[in-house]
Amino acid sequence: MKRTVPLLIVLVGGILMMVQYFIPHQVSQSIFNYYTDWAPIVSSFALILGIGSLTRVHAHKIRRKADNWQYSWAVLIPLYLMPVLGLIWPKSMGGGMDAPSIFHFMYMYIQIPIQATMFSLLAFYIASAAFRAFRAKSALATVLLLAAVVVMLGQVPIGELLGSWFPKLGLWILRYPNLAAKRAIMLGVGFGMLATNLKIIFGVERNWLGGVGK
Amino acid sequence: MSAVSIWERMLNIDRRWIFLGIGIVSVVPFFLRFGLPVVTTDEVESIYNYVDSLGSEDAIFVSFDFAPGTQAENMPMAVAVIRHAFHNHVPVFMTASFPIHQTMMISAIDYVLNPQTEGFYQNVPFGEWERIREKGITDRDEIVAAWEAEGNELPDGALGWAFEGRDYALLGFAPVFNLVILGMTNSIETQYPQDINGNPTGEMPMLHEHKSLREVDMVLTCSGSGVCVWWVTFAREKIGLPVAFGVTAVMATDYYPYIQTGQVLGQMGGLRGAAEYEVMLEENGITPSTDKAFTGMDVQSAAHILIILFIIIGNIAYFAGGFHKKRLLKGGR
Amino acid sequence: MRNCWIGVPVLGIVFLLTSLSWAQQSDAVDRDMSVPPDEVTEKPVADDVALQPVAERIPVEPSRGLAPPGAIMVKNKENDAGDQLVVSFELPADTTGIFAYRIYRRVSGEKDWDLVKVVAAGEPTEFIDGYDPEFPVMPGTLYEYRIASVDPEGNEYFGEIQVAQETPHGEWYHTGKTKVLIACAIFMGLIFFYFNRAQRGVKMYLRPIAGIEAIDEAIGRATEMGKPVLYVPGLSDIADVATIASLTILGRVAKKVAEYQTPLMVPNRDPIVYTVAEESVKQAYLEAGRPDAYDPDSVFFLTTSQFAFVAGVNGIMMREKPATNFYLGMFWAESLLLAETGSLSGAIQIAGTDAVTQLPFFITTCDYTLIGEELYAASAYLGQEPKQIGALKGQDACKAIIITFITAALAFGVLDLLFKSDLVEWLSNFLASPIVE
Amino acid sequence: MYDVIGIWAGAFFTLAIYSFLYKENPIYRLAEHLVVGISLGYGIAVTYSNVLKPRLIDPVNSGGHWILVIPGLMGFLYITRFFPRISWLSRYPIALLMGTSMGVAFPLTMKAAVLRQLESAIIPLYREGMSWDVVLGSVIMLLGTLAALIYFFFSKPHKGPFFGFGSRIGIWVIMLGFGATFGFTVMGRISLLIGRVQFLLSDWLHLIK
Repeated sequence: MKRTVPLLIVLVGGILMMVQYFIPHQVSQSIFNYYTDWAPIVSSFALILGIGSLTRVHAHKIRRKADNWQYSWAVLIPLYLMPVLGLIWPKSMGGGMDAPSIFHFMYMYIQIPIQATMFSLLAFYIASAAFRAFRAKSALATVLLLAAVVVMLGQVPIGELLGSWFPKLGLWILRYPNLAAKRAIMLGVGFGMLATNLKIIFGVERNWLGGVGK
Repeated sequence: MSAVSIWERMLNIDRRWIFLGIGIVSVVPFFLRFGLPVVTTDEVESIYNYVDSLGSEDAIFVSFDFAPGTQAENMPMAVAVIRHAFHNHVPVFMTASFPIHQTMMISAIDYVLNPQTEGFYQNVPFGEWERIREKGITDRDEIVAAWEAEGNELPDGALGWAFEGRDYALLGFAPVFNLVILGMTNSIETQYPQDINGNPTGEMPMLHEHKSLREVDMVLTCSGSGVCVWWVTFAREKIGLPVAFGVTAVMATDYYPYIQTGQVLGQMGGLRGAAEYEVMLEENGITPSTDKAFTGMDVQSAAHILIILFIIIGNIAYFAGGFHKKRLLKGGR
Repeated sequence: MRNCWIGVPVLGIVFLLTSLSWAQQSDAVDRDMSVPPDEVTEKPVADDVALQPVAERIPVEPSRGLAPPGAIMVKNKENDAGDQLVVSFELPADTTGIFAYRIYRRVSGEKDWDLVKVVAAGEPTEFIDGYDPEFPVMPGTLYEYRIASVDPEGNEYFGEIQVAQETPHGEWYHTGKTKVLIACAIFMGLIFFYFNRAQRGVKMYLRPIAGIEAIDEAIGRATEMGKPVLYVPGLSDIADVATIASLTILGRVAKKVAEYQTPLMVPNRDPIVYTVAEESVKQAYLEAGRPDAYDPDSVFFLTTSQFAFVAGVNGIMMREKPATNFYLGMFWAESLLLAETGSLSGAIQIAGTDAVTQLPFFITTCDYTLIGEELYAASAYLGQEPKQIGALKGQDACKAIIITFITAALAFGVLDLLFKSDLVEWLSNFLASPIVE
Repeated sequence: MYDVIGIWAGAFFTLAIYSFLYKENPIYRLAEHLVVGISLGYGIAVTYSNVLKPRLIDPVNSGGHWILVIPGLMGFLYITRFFPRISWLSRYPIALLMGTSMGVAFPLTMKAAVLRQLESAIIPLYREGMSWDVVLGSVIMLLGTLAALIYFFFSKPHKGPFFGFGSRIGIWVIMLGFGATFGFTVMGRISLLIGRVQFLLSDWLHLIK
């Protein structure tokens, strides 16, 4: 029951969906439609596990008065407040999900700016990573460095001032050697994925059940 | 000994100096415009020429398919094309593929209609020119004449009027957007009975003249994700609607094949693509000046140069300090 | 005996080539039947107008009305679920004044007509009905069609009602997918062949991968420094192969960590991945004989939002200062945010992902990087289970097939150049998987 | 008013995140913890209103779609995680998800990652009218793909003229590609920063138009 049934579900489900791909008939289509309808429903329940984990970790911190435990309130309060405000709270008192509402405000003016700013940190990090990594330590590192510099210059107007061949060279590297590398990696990755798919369907790889052994 | 320590210090320079450098070069060009020349490319020129060939009897769609994250790249594209269309009196339908994308749509049209903007268009909300519509005036020149006959005057600095319902319609977001595109190939009004302000689209002159996507001449999808492909699959492949892409720089190479196969009219890739369009608008006197993307390109140039300088400094320090002879630094690849 | 493995891919290629050439023929027939719409645009108009003997049979109305369209042909569409019909009609002899054609459909015997399609004058007269979700075509139903010529004012001039010649029905095999089927069969065959060999105890060589060998060393370093190990199992869900590979490695890492009694932190972005990771780590502590040392807060869920997750992990890195960071699994733009912060905090970092666009950032910021397939291979390396190694061997055999094809393309390319043959084109047509969706 | 307060809040949290570049600090810590809580809370509300309500609750309530109770119950099994004695039940929904998604992925991966890639790898080296850089590119592309594939051979030692030389060329090609991708991405990342700078200078401080 604990291991055999899940492995059986995987086997049957896997083979069913694999065969389904080759059958355009309406019976097979309706199986696929069931899958696309059901999968989001089943997986959305998993969010409860996440809420449970986050709550437990931060409740522990607060109880143990661990380092920075005060900040745990900054996690827990909005975590429970957001769904209440968005779904239950009356609209007349700033509830609901559409603007203007507290829910919308928290999303639009706190979450979105923080996420966008987090994303934009990449501009800084890409510069410092380039500084530290692009050193001609070896022939290989030099290749990496030169390719990066040529493509980088080819992208901006200033590269064109250096010569019209410059952007072209950058584009050439992107279009040919870069594509060759990408294609080889993708082919390798493709085979790896296929093998893993098979290993899971046929129960060779059982890691996802949790635990390495029994 | 002290010479080595200088090189060593340079190699292990505090990262925060690099951060500061990037921070400075990303702010300064906004105040001191260098205006480095941007050379236009075929992919953008083909969009420009196509929009330029349209007139008041045609119509275009501008689809907002990006989130605030890629706003800097996608927004100027949409703004440039909208201003170009307004200049030629081409009606513009605006849609959004997700709720958050609709906020992008609103800020784009706000920017174009805002009197603070250099070269803005004076907004005439749908309700305000109801009398003119009721008289049955549909021709755009006659609408303007009737409106100005009522005593309205174009403010200083405005490039023209923008009649809501005749020059633009804010259709906004509707759920399951790929099916919405499909539905609009039959009728725009059934998919969007109302615009985002609650105005009935059925009463809009531009929807009388352009009932479905078949009667529309182009769609520009400003996209930060794969949504742009929806327009190709559901509109271009189904009814042959010309599609133009406005995509982020990172996506540009991935979508290049669509241009080669002719499925896409043209493509603006990242800030650079938008800057090219702005340059063409300015050169042809459609806008008085270039806009945010062009300034952004100065930042790009400066940042790229700075990063390359950092790399050069790093390498000088590395070799001058003799580190290439030792294996001091961490291993790995 | 050692070289006999090369025979398998060679046999595979022979099989593939013969079966592909067979599939090629059946595809060729397929393609002829469904002419791509773009190519029809001009022809039928000209043809139909030119040779239109049927037109004489159509009674031309004496009034100034338009000529209605001619015969309607309704065919079942191949390779569908029975929810589409291929409809074509003949243009009237005289198309002057016609603005468009409106095609109406109803279930045979019902009263109301649905307008299912408008074809502008000059557009192809063949189309696929049933694409519009508002007016679906039901399998096994008999439909009737009628088509009207429309003038610019919107007046309709109807032709005769035509009962569909065929009812829509679904097929049990998609003839356009034969190549995928053959490729799948060959792949499965190879993998199972090597599973078998491996189980029979045939020893197989694996080349060393630096990143995998460094894992133990990296954990050891954290132990010496008395600092925690951070393990990020990627940001994707459990169905992502990279995540599964990562969870396998997590099991090994956790076992080592348990033996060394080093603290472990595993932040998660997907709730299901979190539960599986938790179970894996718990099990690893049990196997290491230290179930008591397991801290339930060590594996935890953060949030589903990508950059909020990064904000959280970056904060943890700068506060807890782990000595060793593992980033194994699927990563997107956050790869550099994580790895650069980690290097700022002074950790030794081992990364691995199959995301081609993110690999450059891991390569430049991490000490060791598992490139693409190496990540999947890691679980076989660490576990040394015979079946896993057998699967690796099977993958290699498949790569050998690909290499043979590309070598052939190269050789044919040179031959093309010298003798003006079209071998490469033949080969690429040979492989081209038909685009039938 | 709503928007003005919003922009000030947005600016505050933008600067809070940027302060991390200098040093980890209490303001960043606050922003970090808040965004974790808010984003998950938002996720819950959106999952309910975009998935559970329209796909499960509304159809079942309106009657007729009772079959949807099955995935609903399946989903509920996740919750057995909280009860150690029956927690193994939560493997059922995971197994369902795993099996089906692996099965769906198998033929699609074969088509997209293998057949398509192979198909587009096989290109003519020379056609009339091709410029020399395209011809050179095609040759490099074929040889490069070949070499990089050899690098990914696990069951052969990277020695000898074929595997040894091939894999060494392979890693060169891979590094060239990585360098190019790195350089190519810089522009997009700087654009993200420009977006935030525009927000701060224009929307918040009104210093630039």
